[in-house]
Amino acid sequence: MGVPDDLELFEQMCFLRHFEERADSLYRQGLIHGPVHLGLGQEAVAVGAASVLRPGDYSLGTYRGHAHALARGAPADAVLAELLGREGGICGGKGGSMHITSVEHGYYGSYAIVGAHLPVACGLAWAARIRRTGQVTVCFFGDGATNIGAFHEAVNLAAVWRLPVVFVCENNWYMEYTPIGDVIPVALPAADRAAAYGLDRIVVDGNDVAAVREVVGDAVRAARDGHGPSLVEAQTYRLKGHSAADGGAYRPAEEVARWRERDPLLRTRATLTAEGTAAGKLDEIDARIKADLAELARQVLARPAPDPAGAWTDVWSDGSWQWRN
Amino acid sequence: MGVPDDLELFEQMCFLRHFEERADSLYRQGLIHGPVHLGLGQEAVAVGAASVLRPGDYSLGTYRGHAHALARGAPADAVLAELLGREGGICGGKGGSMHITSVEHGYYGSYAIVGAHLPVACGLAWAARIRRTGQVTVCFFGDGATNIGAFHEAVNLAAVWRLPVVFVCENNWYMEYTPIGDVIPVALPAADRAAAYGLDRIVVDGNDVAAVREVVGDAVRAARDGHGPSLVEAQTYRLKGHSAADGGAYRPAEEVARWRERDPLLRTRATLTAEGTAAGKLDEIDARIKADLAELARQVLARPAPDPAGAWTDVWSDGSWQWRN
Amino acid sequence: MAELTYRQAVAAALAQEMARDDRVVLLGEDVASGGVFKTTGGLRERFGADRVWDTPISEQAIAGAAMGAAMAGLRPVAEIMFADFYATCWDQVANEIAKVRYMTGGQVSLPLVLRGANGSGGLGFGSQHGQSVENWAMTVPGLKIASPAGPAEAFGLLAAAIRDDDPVVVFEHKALYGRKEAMPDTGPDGEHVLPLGQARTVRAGRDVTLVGLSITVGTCLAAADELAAEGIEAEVIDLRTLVPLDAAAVLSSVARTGRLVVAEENPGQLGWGASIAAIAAQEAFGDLAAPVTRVSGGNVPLPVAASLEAEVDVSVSRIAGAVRGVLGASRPLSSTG
Amino acid sequence: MAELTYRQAVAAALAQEMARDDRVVLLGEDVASGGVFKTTGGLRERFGADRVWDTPISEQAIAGAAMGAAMAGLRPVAEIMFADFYATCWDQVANEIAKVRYMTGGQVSLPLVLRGANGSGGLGFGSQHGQSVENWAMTVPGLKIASPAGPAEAFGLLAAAIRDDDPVVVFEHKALYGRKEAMPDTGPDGEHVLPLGQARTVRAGRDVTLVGLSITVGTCLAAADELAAEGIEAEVIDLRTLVPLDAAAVLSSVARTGRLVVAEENPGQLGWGASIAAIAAQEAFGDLAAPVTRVSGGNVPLPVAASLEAEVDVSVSRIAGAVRGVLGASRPLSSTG
Ligand SMILES: Cc1ncc(C[n+]2csc(CCOP(=O)(O)OP(=O)(O)O)c2C)c(N)n1
Ligand SMILES: Cc1ncc(C[n+]2csc(CCOP(=O)(O)OP(=O)(O)O)c2C)c(N)n1
Ligand SMILES: [Mg+2]
Ligand SMILES: [Mg+2]
Repeated sequence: MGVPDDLELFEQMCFLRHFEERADSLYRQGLIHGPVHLGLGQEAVAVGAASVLRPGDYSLGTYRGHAHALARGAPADAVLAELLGREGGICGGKGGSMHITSVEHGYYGSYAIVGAHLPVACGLAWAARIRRTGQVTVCFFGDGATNIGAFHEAVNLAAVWRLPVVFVCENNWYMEYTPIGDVIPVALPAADRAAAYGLDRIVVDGNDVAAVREVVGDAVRAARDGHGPSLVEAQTYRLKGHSAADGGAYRPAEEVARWRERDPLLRTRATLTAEGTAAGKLDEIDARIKADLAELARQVLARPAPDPAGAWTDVWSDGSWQWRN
Repeated sequence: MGVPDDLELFEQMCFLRHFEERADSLYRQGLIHGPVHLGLGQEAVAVGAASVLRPGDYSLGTYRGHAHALARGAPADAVLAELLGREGGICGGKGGSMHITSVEHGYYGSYAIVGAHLPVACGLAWAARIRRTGQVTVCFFGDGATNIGAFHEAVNLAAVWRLPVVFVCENNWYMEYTPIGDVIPVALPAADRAAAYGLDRIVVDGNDVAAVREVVGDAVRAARDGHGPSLVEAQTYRLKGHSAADGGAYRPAEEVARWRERDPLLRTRATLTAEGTAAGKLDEIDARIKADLAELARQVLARPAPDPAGAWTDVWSDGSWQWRN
Repeated sequence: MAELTYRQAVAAALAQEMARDDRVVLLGEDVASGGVFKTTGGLRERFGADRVWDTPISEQAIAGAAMGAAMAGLRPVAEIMFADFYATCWDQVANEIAKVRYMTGGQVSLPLVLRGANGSGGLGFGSQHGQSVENWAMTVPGLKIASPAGPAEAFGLLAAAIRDDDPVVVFEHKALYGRKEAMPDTGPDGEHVLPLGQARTVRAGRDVTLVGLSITVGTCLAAADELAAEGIEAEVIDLRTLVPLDAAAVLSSVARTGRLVVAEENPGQLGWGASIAAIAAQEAFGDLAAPVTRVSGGNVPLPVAASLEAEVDVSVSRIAGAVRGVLGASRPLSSTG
Repeated sequence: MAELTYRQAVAAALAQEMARDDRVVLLGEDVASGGVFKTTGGLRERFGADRVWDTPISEQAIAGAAMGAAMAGLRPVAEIMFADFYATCWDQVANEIAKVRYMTGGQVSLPLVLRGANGSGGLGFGSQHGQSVENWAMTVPGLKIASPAGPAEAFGLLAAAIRDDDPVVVFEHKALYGRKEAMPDTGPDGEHVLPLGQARTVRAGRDVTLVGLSITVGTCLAAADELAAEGIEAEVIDLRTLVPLDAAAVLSSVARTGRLVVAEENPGQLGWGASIAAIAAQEAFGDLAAPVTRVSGGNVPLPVAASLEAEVDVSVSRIAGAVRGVLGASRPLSSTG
């Protein structure tokens, strides 16, 4: 299996973009029950990182995890059904937008409590190390997560045990409404902490999908080859608010404008056209994906809600929920 | 109030040494209910740091905290009564060896859960900062504590809020039975993490009381002057096991022997005699303190056990324990 | 006083207490800009940066800083955004804050408040943002626990919590933040403050005692309305605080009605309702004419899809059904009291 | 099988399961050198460094690593040295481990065990190392909970926990580690393994049902001996596991005795005993001849001095006293069953 080329990466990013734009509009129509956190503008991280993973590798993300699940191959209809509370949701309607998981595709979950999944990533990587399977674990999280204890314990354990795990911090410069610079005592939330765990300082332009592919690719290779963990800081920006309910008004307009210019899709489009791909072809891809997702949304919305009986399954491995006789 | 001179520091260390030797022997006689953790060999850290604090300053320590309480002036009889479960215990028998507190002397407690008191130290320092009182907080903890999440969250918050707090890591090279080098990915548990919080790398010989006085003194002054927190690594060694119940057999004999030569009491004694103090005078001090503590132990042992009714006080501020009518 | 929403009541109580006592300081994530539930809006502007502090995402540091500041004599109010996140600082809450006064033999006081958004209420927040976790707090001696059922309660109980010299955990219900009602003046100088440890009878009735807390008080009232149409008169009690617990109010009601149904949003496996039921089974045994019955949140982690969530949340029909069951299973009262 | 102490039984159960299934791996602080309670002695030497892993002091990382490894198909056993320390990783335990199967719609299994030293038992460990915290775990759906009362139980329940496909928290009692007894063979091939969710009647009696768990089973037995001398025949039930709970065993005993006393070491404010009492008050109401009575650990953080500790710990005399009270307060059975 080869590493995907720029056009494939473009197409994937396009897909994530339109998926999330669609989710945003469904949310605004009141069709999504519960909160939704969009990764619009951060697609290059998910796509670039996923492009260097093999089937069987593990990845994990946050409540802002649609892109990470889809980039590993989670079926869009099942993810959308999960968001919309329809039959066939990827977690049966029990996870919702914040808890997308697709074990079949190696995506071991989106986690809604900041930092909580970094220790879990250690465990997946630990299993791979014990069994010498060569599987690598990639764990995505935000800049704000670098301040919580679980981050520290997990990166430290990974370094002590030399685990095959790559921690990817998506530094989008905000934790909810607060600029990250207000709540860290260093310049860069992840990179400036790496040395505390004996790790290299790695920074990558998170809006440049090719750069992410290369830098995360190196880290994944190192992990696979037994050289232990890495901590990568991918610098990016979310184009919308913290959640779909947030307008993001606390951000200076010039800042948003500056980052709009660095939109990862525009960047890759520019690379591709410079390399000779016709702009029309890219437009076509874009239009096709957009239409496909509109159609998909229609189909999923036509499904019924999950059977209430499903609320009572999956607590225990025998399928039941009973805790007593 | 001047900073104490070397002879005073020697005398204080002698006091801690004999206090803990006495506690060790009482434990061996089965006279102490519950665990006891001795700081034998680490006296220079407690004494050197306390020597630069003012009344009103705050300090906090761990379950290995007898020395830190006594160094601030906590009355030895009340501490001993707490250990022995006799009337007049400094916490009324509700704390025991692991939870010595003497608010009157600015010692805001020994904490038995690793790392838990670092956030609390932030709070004391935060109050001082808000009220601009010039009070400084000094928080002692072990090398092993640098791996727990609370350490990270606390040092980080202190740096972000520029709190007047000095974190003093007593690196005695072991977390219980495990050499610290086995469970950290850097060479020095605290010093190699300081940069992650934008702090200076500060290492001091923790068996040299004068050096501790100087280095912690600088950090305390900086905190008092509004320059924010410091993280100091004081390198030392515990001469006995992790707790009084542990023989410490996991440590190489040569290692123990090497550190015995660096015993802080021997070091200060050497300094003092080199400066002209008669060895006989030092021996006299030593013998007097030893005898005083033997006598104190006899007195405290003669006291009755605390009245059982005391188990039902101090849950709430009105003195009661009732949670319902 | 004016009509306020529950969230405005929280902000107004904070403002009242901050104006009254300059030792009251706030800390938490995003609190300076008003908080994600908009419960701290305007406070930084009004009281200044020394009174309202934004923190990193560091719940242990938040809870610990509150503890340390309280020991030093301030009266901090820490926001833990979602009550589910108490798990990330449970050591500070359960092992330190709850115990330090006792462990030190009374040397320190902790006049602090932890507050945040609790509960499901059908908003789709799921298992990690939608739990009701009063039961976590109730397992730990040394914490007071308030859980307001409406705007006036939210105001008065929070004000009381801030004035109390012990640590109080206030569980605000996220599904109630939008509810509006008029604030009665209850204190001197027109201040609004309620006692901790005093339940409130929100509806009188002779046939059965319904005990609720927070969001289930409203559910109990709606069930009582439904039952009234059938000629069943339910008495509804809002506990307001779990610790201190006004057990006497429950017991005296049960002495009159002979029947008890407890409605709790937390899972029943070990919910606070078990404690109420156990007290009644022990102390009101002679008064009981029917089995003590509990209606609890589903004993599952909370699902998100609306159809599933409705299935497990406490509902009017489940409470009303429980009451009908209790009345059907009743025997004649054994005592004449 | 040989006579083993409780701590040896733990080590032997680990060895039995590690030999049987190479997916079983251990992690925790100091476990490689045998553990501070000497429950993992010799396992690193016997099974190798890939099966027994020392960790830094990082309970969140320990619990999380266990979870991740379990998702990947291993069967990790994590030692959390003192059960009080679950507070430092409560988010991993209560919000992640307990819920992830459900939240993912059953996509993952978590065959993992968390185990550690729980309880007071008069050893002077105080409020941060001596608590009984089964009640913490019982507030959270999705965790199985075992609490062995003796060496044979410690062996058999731990083996069962390791074989179970769901997360199990095993509370070992630190005051029982030194107790010794013979191990019966209960499984095929001479293995020792007990079912989860099956209570054990340790003494039969007609007058009152005493329900205990872990250390209080022995206290109940001692109380039963004392009462027998007065002609009172107490039935003693060891619950063994709180989840799954063998409520049927309790209910059927109460159906015969008409009286229930529950003895729990955790504080009563919201202890597991409340759940048992509430179940009886609801489902055995017609069988009860007397108030359901609970004997709980003092509702205070645990003191250290021996005289204070003895005052708050559950004791034989408090249990026996409760039984006498229950018998005194009894009315004739209302049913003929
Ligand atoms: C432990 C915890 N504290 C607080 C929150 C609430 N919260 C959700 S997202 C978020 C900000 C996270 O910022 P960052 O890590 O930078 O990720 P981003 O949202 O920018 O992707 C916060 C505070 C949470 N989910 N978990
Ligand atoms: C959260 C937590 N985990 C584990 C323990 C058990 N424990 C007590 S002391 C200790 C070692 C601490 O080592 P270090 O921080 O170096 O301090 P030292 O004992 O050497 O002074 C451990 C693991 C604890 N008390 N708290
Ligand atoms: Mg961010
Ligand atoms: Mg150490």
